[in-house]
Amino acid sequence: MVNAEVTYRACDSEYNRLELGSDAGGPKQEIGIVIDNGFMAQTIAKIRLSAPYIAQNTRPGQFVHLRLPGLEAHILRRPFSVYAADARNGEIQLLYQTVGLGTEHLSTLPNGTHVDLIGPIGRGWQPPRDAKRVLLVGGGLGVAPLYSLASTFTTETEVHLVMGAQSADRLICWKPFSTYITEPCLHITTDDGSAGQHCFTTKAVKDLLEIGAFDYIATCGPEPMQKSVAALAAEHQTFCEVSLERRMACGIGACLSCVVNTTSGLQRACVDGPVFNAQEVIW
Amino acid sequence: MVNAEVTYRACDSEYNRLELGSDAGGPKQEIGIVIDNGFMAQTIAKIRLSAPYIAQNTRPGQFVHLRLPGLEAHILRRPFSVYAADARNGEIQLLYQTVGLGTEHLSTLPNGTHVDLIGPIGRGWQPPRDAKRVLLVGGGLGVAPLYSLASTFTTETEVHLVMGAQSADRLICWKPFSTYITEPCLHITTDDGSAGQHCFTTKAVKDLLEIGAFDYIATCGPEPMQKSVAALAAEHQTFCEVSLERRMACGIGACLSCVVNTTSGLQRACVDGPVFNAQEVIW
Amino acid sequence: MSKRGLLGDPTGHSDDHSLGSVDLSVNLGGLQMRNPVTVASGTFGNGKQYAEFFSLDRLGAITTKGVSLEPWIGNDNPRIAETASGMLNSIGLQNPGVETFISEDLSWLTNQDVPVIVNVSGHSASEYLAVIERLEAVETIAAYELNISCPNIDCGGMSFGTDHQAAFSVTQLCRQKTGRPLIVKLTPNVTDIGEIAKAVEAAGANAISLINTVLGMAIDSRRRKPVLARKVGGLSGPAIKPIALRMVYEVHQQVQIPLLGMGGICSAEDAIEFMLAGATAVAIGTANFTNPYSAPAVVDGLREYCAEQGISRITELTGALQ
Amino acid sequence: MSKRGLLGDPTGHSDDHSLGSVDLSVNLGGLQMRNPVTVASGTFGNGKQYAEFFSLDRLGAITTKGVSLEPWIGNDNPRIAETASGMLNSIGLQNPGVETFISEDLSWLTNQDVPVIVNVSGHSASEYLAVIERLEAVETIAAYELNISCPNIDCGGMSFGTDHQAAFSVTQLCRQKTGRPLIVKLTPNVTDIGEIAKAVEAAGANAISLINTVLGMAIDSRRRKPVLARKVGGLSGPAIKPIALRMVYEVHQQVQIPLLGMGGICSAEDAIEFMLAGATAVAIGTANFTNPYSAPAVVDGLREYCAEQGISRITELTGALQ
Ligand SMILES: Cc1cc2nc3c(=O)[nH]c(=O)nc-3n(C[C@H](O)[C@H](O)[C@H](O)COP(=O)(O)OP(=O)(O)OC[C@H]3O[C@@H](n4cnc5c(N)ncnc54)[C@H](O)[C@@H]3O)c2cc1C
Ligand SMILES: Cc1cc2nc3c(=O)[nH]c(=O)nc-3n(C[C@H](O)[C@H](O)[C@H](O)COP(=O)(O)OP(=O)(O)OC[C@H]3O[C@@H](n4cnc5c(N)ncnc54)[C@H](O)[C@@H]3O)c2cc1C
Ligand SMILES: Cc1cc2nc3c(=O)[nH]c(=O)nc-3n(C[C@H](O)[C@H](O)[C@H](O)COP(=O)(O)O)c2cc1C
Ligand SMILES: Cc1cc2nc3c(=O)[nH]c(=O)nc-3n(C[C@H](O)[C@H](O)[C@H](O)COP(=O)(O)O)c2cc1C
Ligand code: FES
Ligand code: FES
Repeated sequence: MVNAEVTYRACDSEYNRLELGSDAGGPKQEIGIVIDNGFMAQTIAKIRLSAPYIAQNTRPGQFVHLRLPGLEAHILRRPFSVYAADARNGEIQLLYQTVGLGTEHLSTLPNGTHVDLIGPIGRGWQPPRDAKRVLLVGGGLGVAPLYSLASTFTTETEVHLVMGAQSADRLICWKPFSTYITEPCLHITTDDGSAGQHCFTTKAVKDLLEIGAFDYIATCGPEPMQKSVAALAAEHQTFCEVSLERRMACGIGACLSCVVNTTSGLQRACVDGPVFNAQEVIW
Repeated sequence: MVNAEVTYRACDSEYNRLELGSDAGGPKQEIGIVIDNGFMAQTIAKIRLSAPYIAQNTRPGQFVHLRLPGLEAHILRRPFSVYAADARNGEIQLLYQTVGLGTEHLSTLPNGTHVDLIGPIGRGWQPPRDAKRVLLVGGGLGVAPLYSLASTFTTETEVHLVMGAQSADRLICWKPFSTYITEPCLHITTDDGSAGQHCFTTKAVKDLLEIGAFDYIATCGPEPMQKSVAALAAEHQTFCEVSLERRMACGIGACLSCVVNTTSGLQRACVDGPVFNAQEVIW
Repeated sequence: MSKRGLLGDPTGHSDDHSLGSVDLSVNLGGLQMRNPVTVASGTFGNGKQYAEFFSLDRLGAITTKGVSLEPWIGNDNPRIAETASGMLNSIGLQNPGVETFISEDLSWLTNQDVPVIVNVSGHSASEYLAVIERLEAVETIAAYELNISCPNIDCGGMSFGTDHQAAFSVTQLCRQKTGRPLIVKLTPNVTDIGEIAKAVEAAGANAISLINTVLGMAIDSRRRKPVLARKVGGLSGPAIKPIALRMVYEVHQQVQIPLLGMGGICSAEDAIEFMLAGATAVAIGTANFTNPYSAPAVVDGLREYCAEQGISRITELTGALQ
Repeated sequence: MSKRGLLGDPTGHSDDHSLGSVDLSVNLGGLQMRNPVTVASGTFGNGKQYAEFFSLDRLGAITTKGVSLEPWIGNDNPRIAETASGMLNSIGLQNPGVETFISEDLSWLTNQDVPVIVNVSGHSASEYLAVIERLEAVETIAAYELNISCPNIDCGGMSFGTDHQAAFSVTQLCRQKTGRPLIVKLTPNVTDIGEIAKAVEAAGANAISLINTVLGMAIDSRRRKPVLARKVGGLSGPAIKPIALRMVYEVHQQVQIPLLGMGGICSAEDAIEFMLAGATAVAIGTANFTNPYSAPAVVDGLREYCAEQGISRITELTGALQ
């Protein structure tokens, strides 16, 4: 594991106490309290929770396993990447898309609701410590775990973000990213051309890779997209990490419901991932 | 069926549009809205709901079949007697005891919650139209369906109420009854003597029956108590009605889960009851 | 569950004309239904109670509660228990016997402009036969559903459904008595449902109903007693949907005759899952208790799903699992 | 579920001294347990993961995930699906094989001051035997649980558990190899669980585990596909509790050996229901996923229940249904 020592940007209030890849506190059960919850776009919402332990121990790329309060017949927890964590005020934020009954119910939780969380879980992003030029590629909600990753780079690193969605109304707000990423490094694509470039994210990635070399690529989003990005990275001999989604029961490495086929055998997305070295994944 | 024509007391704001035993509107599904909900005693709570159709059509002794909102794994409705119904403002009241998860959850519902009701259901009380002296006997929550019954008698009828509980802190508030029942006709008993007479309700009933004759006895509460009251009534050749509780699935007469053994065969507590002629019940 | 049902105001048909072009009709082994939705035997009384909530002609068929030759008094109380996402029942096929059934229930039901499937019970093969013989005299019956799967009576019932030879012979005997569509209802409480299904198909059944309830039990830990007077009962409701879907899927691969799927169906999505697994029609059971409008809401939802997904004939869905 | 578990702060044992006098220990066919609570195979990894949440010595025993002779890769993804009050899994007994299991998992686990029940799988009787032979060389194993009931592998597994003769012979062969307590785990997917139970008892099993998962299926109505890659899987969780209770109750009446009850247990009340039905000990499975503190919370709850009800030895509860 690369143990990156990073000096933080002045403006970076989040993750200021966290170290990439360090052995911060492991997963614990924590009852979070909803501070704020609401839609940002068509089917995309953000929930802010007070959860001090998780806020203080989360590394970028990790996730929480959330029990849906008040849905007693839904016995499984739901995994969500930690979008942002503020160690000082003990808050975390999750970005989520309403795709089913669980996430729809999540979007109705009023402030003050107690939410049973387990976190932080998983192997986070492991960018090389000396990366000078990095590329983050997020499709749809896949940008969620990239925001906190973006925050960890120093000003010496040139951070690019390709951010895609089906259409403008499903695009995650890119504004928060501008804290860490300068305008020309922000590349927006939509499948229907309603915002940014009219193409898939992979096309934008391809173009960027052809223009200049990167030391690191991190991607999250639909698996076919991640696979294509991984292939492009391989083509350009660039170290690339992917963040894979699997249906998860336990979320802590016990049940083997979430396995990913890798060159070193079956790995568990929850604890051996969700971030994997792209070249080790057997798609 | 006795079709009682009653003239109502001046002070009777509830049930003023209802006729005992008349063919008022049958059961419908109605979404009630919680107006007020809270504990009155140890484990006894009262919920007030806006439900105009049910409020206008309920006859004393009928019940509603309530779907527990937000308890998705609890698929069965819960039956509750209508304690009071105000046809004019479209409100009903239920008295309930927290005995299990469903009723405990019910006690947490905030004002404004939508509650799926089916009602009014069942055969209500059928007192003889010319009853001069009637005795109501309620054990525990069994007083719930007796309040609206009490309200239907004219001032020409002498209405007695025997009201029992295990202890003072489980006693339903008798104050509302004083609108319809004068103090000397109110007989309170507790099993432990912490309020009223230190005896079971049946003892009080026995004493009353020995002192003077009644034209009608209506009882609700634990089944052994109802059985004893029925036996005393039979001894004194008094017309007696009981209100029986059974586990109910459909609540509308379709599933046969709630049967009561009677001299005319198996009857459904939900639609053939819950009020039965005591002499017809095979205990 | 359609919003309409939840708001307690599901008046009349879904009259959205953009949905008009979807053909919902199905043929269940000779029984022509205007849509694939019926109700599960024993959960709908004989229709009268639910007719207070909606017009029964909105459904594809009505299935009556089980009827036997003589009156049956059923089991002692308590007869039901709630379980997680389900319920147990041990009604025990209480019914007034075939004569009273014909004179009281059937005569009303056959005026409702909806095909009637009569669910038939017996303690012995000869009782099943006697009921069918008697019912043959009634013109208005659309089909029979042979219940060889009730877990709630001591002899008969389930014992026919757990042995493929017994299932074969009772089906064959009934087959010889009637030209009407004969649906045989199977129990899930078996090691190999396919074996039983093939037996009743070979015996001449026109369709198979799947599933009856799953044997279960509930215990009151405080009182240290079984909740049901009969101790064990039949589990139904959403909890058993995965079991039912698996059996429909498995049987669909092993027989040619159409299937009537049931077990925990609450919504149109549930119904579609059963059709994809191989059901031609579906029955709504326990969901009626939770929401009396469940069955017509499923019909409306099926129409919407088909319109949305560009399906012109709902029969396309049967077995269309990818 | 104890409040403590819900609040994520269940530190250490319940140290209320008024509860101290309750004797929670049980003997499961020769396996001495300090309390009747173990975990269900496959739901608890090999303990390490949950040891981050609580000390494993709070439980009566730990049951490992299924181990086979060679490494098994299990089934394709998706391997799980959520259902109403339950879940389906088709993990397919993925495991690294008995050698790696011994060197990696077992060596850690046997230092946790808790008896270890090793769950054994095989495709054939000789594979079961080979695993047991290898495990006999390891001193720290407290008991074996023979899984003849997994619905998630094609040959072997469940096929032994659905046929009483096969169940008898595999049990007998294993019995001849070991003097350790031998628990045989049965599948609920059978017509007559009592018949299988009697067969394994006759073959020398010291105890019986009931139940493994119920065969089920989930379908995605939009994508028109099964949710699981393997299409069918095993249903577990609260949904199946009534089925499990019924089987424990039935088997308890037919065999003399003790039972390890499981299927949907989430709380101490659930555990007591299983004991009343006839279980000597219980296992917590799917509930671990919902709440990682489920198992110790059940232990605490059992202690409280006994104290409340004036029960001095928990063994009094076994089969104490009225
Ligand atoms: C490590 C990880 C991080 C994630 N981060 C985010 C995030 O930041 N924002 C976000 O919106 N979503 C995220 N997801 C996906 C999210 O977990 C699902 O969208 C959510 O569980 C859907 O729940 P539901 O009840 O609405 O859907 P349903 O379809 O009703 O869920 C049914 C079951 O399927 C599982 N499931 C459904 N979709 C997915 C999925 N895509 N991945 C894994 N399991 C799924 C559910 O957990 C549940 O067990 C993440 C998934 C993983 C594995
Ligand atoms: C006609 C009728 C009128 C009633 N009126 C009232 C009333 O006015 N106030 C009041 O407090 N209670 C009343 N009850 C009892 C009330 O329905 C139960 O207390 C309630 O259903 C318990 O639900 P639970 O989820 O808290 O308990 P649980 O024990 O968890 O319920 C489990 C199941 O058992 C059923 N059940 C439990 N107790 C009873 C019972 N005593 N009678 C029938 N079914 C039961 C539930 O409906 C449910 O299906 C009435 C019952 C009937 C049949
Ligand atoms: C209260 C009740 C009574 C039932 N009575 C019968 C019956 O008389 N005949 C029959 O074949 N099935 C009977 N069943 C089984 C149902 O028809 C159906 O097969 C089963 O409940 C599964 O469907 P569900 O989960 O939608 O309820 C009954 C079920 C319930 C819940
Ligand atoms: C994810 C998962 C994996 C399982 N793996 C095994 C296994 O390896 N061996 C086994 O005998 N049972 C296995 N089971 C079955 C459980 O041990 C248990 O019998 C079943 O889940 C019922 O209990 P529950 O409802 O409490 O989960 C597994 C169950 C689940 C949910
Ligand atoms: S979710 Fe259980 S091992 Fe990953
Ligand atoms: S509750 Fe269904 S008939 Fe009475």
